[in-house]
Amino acid sequence: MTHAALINPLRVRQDFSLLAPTEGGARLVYLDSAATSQKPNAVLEAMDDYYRCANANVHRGVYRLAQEATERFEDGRRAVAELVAAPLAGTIFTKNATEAINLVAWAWGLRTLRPNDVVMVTEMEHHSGIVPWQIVAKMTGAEVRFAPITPDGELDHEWIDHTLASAPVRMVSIVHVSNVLGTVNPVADIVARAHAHGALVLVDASQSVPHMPVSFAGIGCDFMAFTGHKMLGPTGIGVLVGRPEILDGMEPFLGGGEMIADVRTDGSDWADLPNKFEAGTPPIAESVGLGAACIYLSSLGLDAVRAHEVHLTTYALDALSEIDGLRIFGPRDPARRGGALSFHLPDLHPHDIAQLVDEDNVCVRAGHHCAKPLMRALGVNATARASTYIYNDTDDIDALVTALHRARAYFAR
Amino acid sequence: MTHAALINPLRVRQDFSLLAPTEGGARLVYLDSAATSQKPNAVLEAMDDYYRCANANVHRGVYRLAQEATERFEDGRRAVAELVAAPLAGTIFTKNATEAINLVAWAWGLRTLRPNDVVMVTEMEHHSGIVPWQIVAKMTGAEVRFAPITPDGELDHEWIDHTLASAPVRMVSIVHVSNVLGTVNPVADIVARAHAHGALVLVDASQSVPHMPVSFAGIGCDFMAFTGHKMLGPTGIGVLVGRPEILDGMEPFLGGGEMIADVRTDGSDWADLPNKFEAGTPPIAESVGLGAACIYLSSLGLDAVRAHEVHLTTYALDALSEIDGLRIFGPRDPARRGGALSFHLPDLHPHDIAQLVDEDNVCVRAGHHCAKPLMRALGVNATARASTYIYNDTDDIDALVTALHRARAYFAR
Amino acid sequence: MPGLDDLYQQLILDHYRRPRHRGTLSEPTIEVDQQNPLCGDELHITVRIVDDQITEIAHAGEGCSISQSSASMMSDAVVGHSVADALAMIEHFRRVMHGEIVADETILGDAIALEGVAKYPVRIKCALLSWMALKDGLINGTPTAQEDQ
Amino acid sequence: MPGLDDLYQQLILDHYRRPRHRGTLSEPTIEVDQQNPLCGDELHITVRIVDDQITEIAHAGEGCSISQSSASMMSDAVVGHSVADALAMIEHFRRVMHGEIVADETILGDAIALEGVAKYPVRIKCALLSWMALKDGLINGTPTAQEDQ
Ligand SMILES: Cc1ncc(COP(=O)(O)O)c(C=O)c1O
Ligand SMILES: Cc1ncc(COP(=O)(O)O)c(C=O)c1O
Repeated sequence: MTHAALINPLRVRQDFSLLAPTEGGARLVYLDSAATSQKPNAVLEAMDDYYRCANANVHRGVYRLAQEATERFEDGRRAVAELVAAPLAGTIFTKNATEAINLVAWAWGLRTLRPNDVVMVTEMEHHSGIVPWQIVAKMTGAEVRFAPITPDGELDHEWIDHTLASAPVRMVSIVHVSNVLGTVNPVADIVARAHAHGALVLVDASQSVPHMPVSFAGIGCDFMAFTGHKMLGPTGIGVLVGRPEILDGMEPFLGGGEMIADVRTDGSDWADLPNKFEAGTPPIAESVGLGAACIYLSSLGLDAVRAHEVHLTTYALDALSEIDGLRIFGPRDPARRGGALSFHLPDLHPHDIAQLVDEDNVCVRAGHHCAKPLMRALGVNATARASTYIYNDTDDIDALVTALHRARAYFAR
Repeated sequence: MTHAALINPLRVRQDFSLLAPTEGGARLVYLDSAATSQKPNAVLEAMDDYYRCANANVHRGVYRLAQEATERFEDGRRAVAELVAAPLAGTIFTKNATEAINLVAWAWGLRTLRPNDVVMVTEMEHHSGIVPWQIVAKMTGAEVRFAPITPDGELDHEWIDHTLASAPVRMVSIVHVSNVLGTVNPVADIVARAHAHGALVLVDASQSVPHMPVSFAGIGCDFMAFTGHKMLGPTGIGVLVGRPEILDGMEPFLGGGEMIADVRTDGSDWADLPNKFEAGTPPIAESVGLGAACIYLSSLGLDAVRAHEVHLTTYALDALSEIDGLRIFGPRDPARRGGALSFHLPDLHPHDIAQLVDEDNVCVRAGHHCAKPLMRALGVNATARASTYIYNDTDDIDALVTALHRARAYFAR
Repeated sequence: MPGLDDLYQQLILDHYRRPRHRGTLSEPTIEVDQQNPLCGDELHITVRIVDDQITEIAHAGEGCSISQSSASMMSDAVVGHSVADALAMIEHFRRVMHGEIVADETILGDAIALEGVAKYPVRIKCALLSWMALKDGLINGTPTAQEDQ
Repeated sequence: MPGLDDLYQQLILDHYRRPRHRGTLSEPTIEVDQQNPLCGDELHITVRIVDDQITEIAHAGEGCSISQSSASMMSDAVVGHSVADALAMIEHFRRVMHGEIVADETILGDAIALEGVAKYPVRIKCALLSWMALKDGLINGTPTAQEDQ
């Protein structure tokens, strides 16, 4: 699907209650979508309608209400699988992207990794792509190695190839788009190189699936993780996509209802995919909401969403560069980066920036963004980060720039 | 708090859209609250309001919107902790009760259990109280032993005491109220006996917290698990309560954002409780909804909720016993049981019962209710189960009885 | 209950009340146990095959009206047929249940009465249980844990 | 920005721009590293204690205006006091930050200017960072991973 239409943020904002102007005419300049996105009415209404018209537990109910609930729940799964070209049987609901990565670390890693096996992560991973592997490495004797970044915020591909060729790398766990630098990593390419050396690849697509066309099949990876709340969906739901052949051969992770075929006092048998990895009552209303979010995104067109992001990023890179002394982290070419823009002002700490621009209704994040190894690699403790989405426009960037100037002036008083 | 007021189901139903009469005057007779409860408007509105007025990611945001989100999220935690007299630091959000039990099995069990250690569960556990222990036992060489039930559906307490005295029992994982038999187990008493032998106790309170006053402190157990969607709250959230001293000494389970104090390439430090066990973006809107559910339950009064359950169960036991050949499982004394009523009709399979009574708008569940070891102990494959809650009244029981008679007549045609 | 007459056709109730081929064959060529993960119902199927022909078949175990009548009708349908024919019947029935094709009475016999089950997603597993058990038996001689749906 | 004048008082900006007791003591009696888990800011505090009196204190590391000015004010407040007095000051300041009591200028000195931080929950950690570091140092001589809030 290609969409001639560009994103019209003014039109899009009408779907988001939180972004409507107040009576005084002020409106929220929300520049923190890399942390979590706002939710369109269609998503909230789908969940509300589910609870008010179809709420029941899924899968086992014979009565019609339970069938209706099951259908809406599974429709959500279908919408997610379609959005990212994933096999339905390999589309597993988790509580967030973090659980999705942990699922692979515990269910695959803990039972597979041997002493001295290497798990390759990168310096630009989110903590959720690091800590699960550290925990499991400690239990198995495997080793976690960090692919370094170059000064311009790209991965050091030579290091990666050298390590793949020289170390027993079993898993490469890598972020698609960095939540701090914005860097878009060439994941399909890395997958091919890793597979050539017999390593599996997990792609953390938390920051890409909401913002650009992403195809599990196209990337060719073995696992892919992303999270509902960053892609217009609700909290409480994440997704692990896995290649069914691999998932079939894995032991389960969480045990309990829904994931079994039989439970006996002397042992149990597992259900088919995807249920084998979905223990307990799943996030039912959340699947309904996430399904509505996928449909909303598809109707905008992910190509258009990405074009809008590039447009805004281009504008923002220019506008921010005008500010005296402001340092931007990550690649300079908007075509090679996502919408997360981290920056530093020499005289204003990120915390103070976030506090001061909030006074002008501008929401930006300050801190380590769950990426402390990256902070160390960049030689900073924290950054301020502005991140855009479909409801932002150049006015929002202008508002940020104005607010930054005002913040500086205020501190110089 | 004691409440003189009894539950008025007619009044309560006005808070539940799904239970309102249709234009034709028919209404849903929902008798499947043991699977999942319906949700009052107050819960749905709290979540909707959160998304429309306060949505942001929690914990790290400096701007006011993020602070508001954090406050509403933590208010939910406070409401839950208050409801069950739990320490705030030991009140951990999971995705459901199943994850809560798995958390203990993986974070405590996998790192603690040794070959031949015994984990005691019961024949009346839900699969979620069995399979996590089987998985972890397999990995550690520990053994899972099942406390048998007596013919009247109570636990065999002699067996329990004998096993506690004679085997190296490290953990007793036990259901408070059975989702099939309705049996209310004397958990405080079992805790005292287990502690005397040095075993820890996890209480699965999924079917008790929604229905009666439950005090973590009063029971004295080490861990308690329950689930949001059965207690008027949303899907996508569950709760593990743990004694902070024990949680503090445990390794974490899921790794990622929020649960760390520091992440370095050579290892990581963990955050304080409860965050240490809450990796990734938590169920924010779900905490808001669950908090509203706790407040709704408290305003009804859990004593009144329980009294209503006993009242309905008394009525239902009588009414169902009138049906020729109908066999009821579990204790006969309504004071010793919860609201889940499992039964058998000699000439009608549970699946057919559920299908046929649905034609009269009566929702009951049919199957093994995620309790296959219990089914085997009862000598059946499946049962039909009717379960009541605050919005049910004796009319609903009458509707069930009428529908069962009609079902029989229909099959005899 | 007019809404359910499509599901619970007289023919189904008749097979449920008076199941054909009920029991267990001694010394069967093939023996399969299959469980319905939805409700725990267990089915035991025994088959005797001579020269690639199903000469005898029997089903035992408990189940709902749909699974029991389906086992009875399935047994009626396949007995006397070759293994290849039986597999074709099973595939036809599977596709009918999943709403992919219209049922052909010349292929299914009485089992055509189960066509209405396709409208009740949860019950499809019940109707398919015996057919999938037989398929597994014919192909593997052993059961699998789950029907392939 | 009138809304923020309470938070960013002139005195705070002054301590931020011209921090007192900035640096690192050589051969300190106590040395503590503390991290703000919120933003990763790191603080290094060195103290010299003679006869149970804090004779010298210094703070180094990066941080926001609140954590930096707080470290400066804290150092001003405790220097020359006994360990017991310093611990009492720290407890007073902690309770002020948590909104439990009203600040007493005779106890806190310039640090009274931080009272407004109590209204900004996320920033309380910033204000408390140096005080909790000192407390850990005085009690344990070693840092802990988290401030006790
Ligand atoms: C006794 C009991 N324990 C645990 C569970 C599991 O709850 P959940 O599916 O929400 O994890 C249930 C609900 O099915 C239950 O009844
Ligand atoms: C790149 C990346 N990976 C993983 C995550 C974790 O997502 P969640 O907190 O929803 O599990 C995030 C979000 O913070 C992220 O930006």
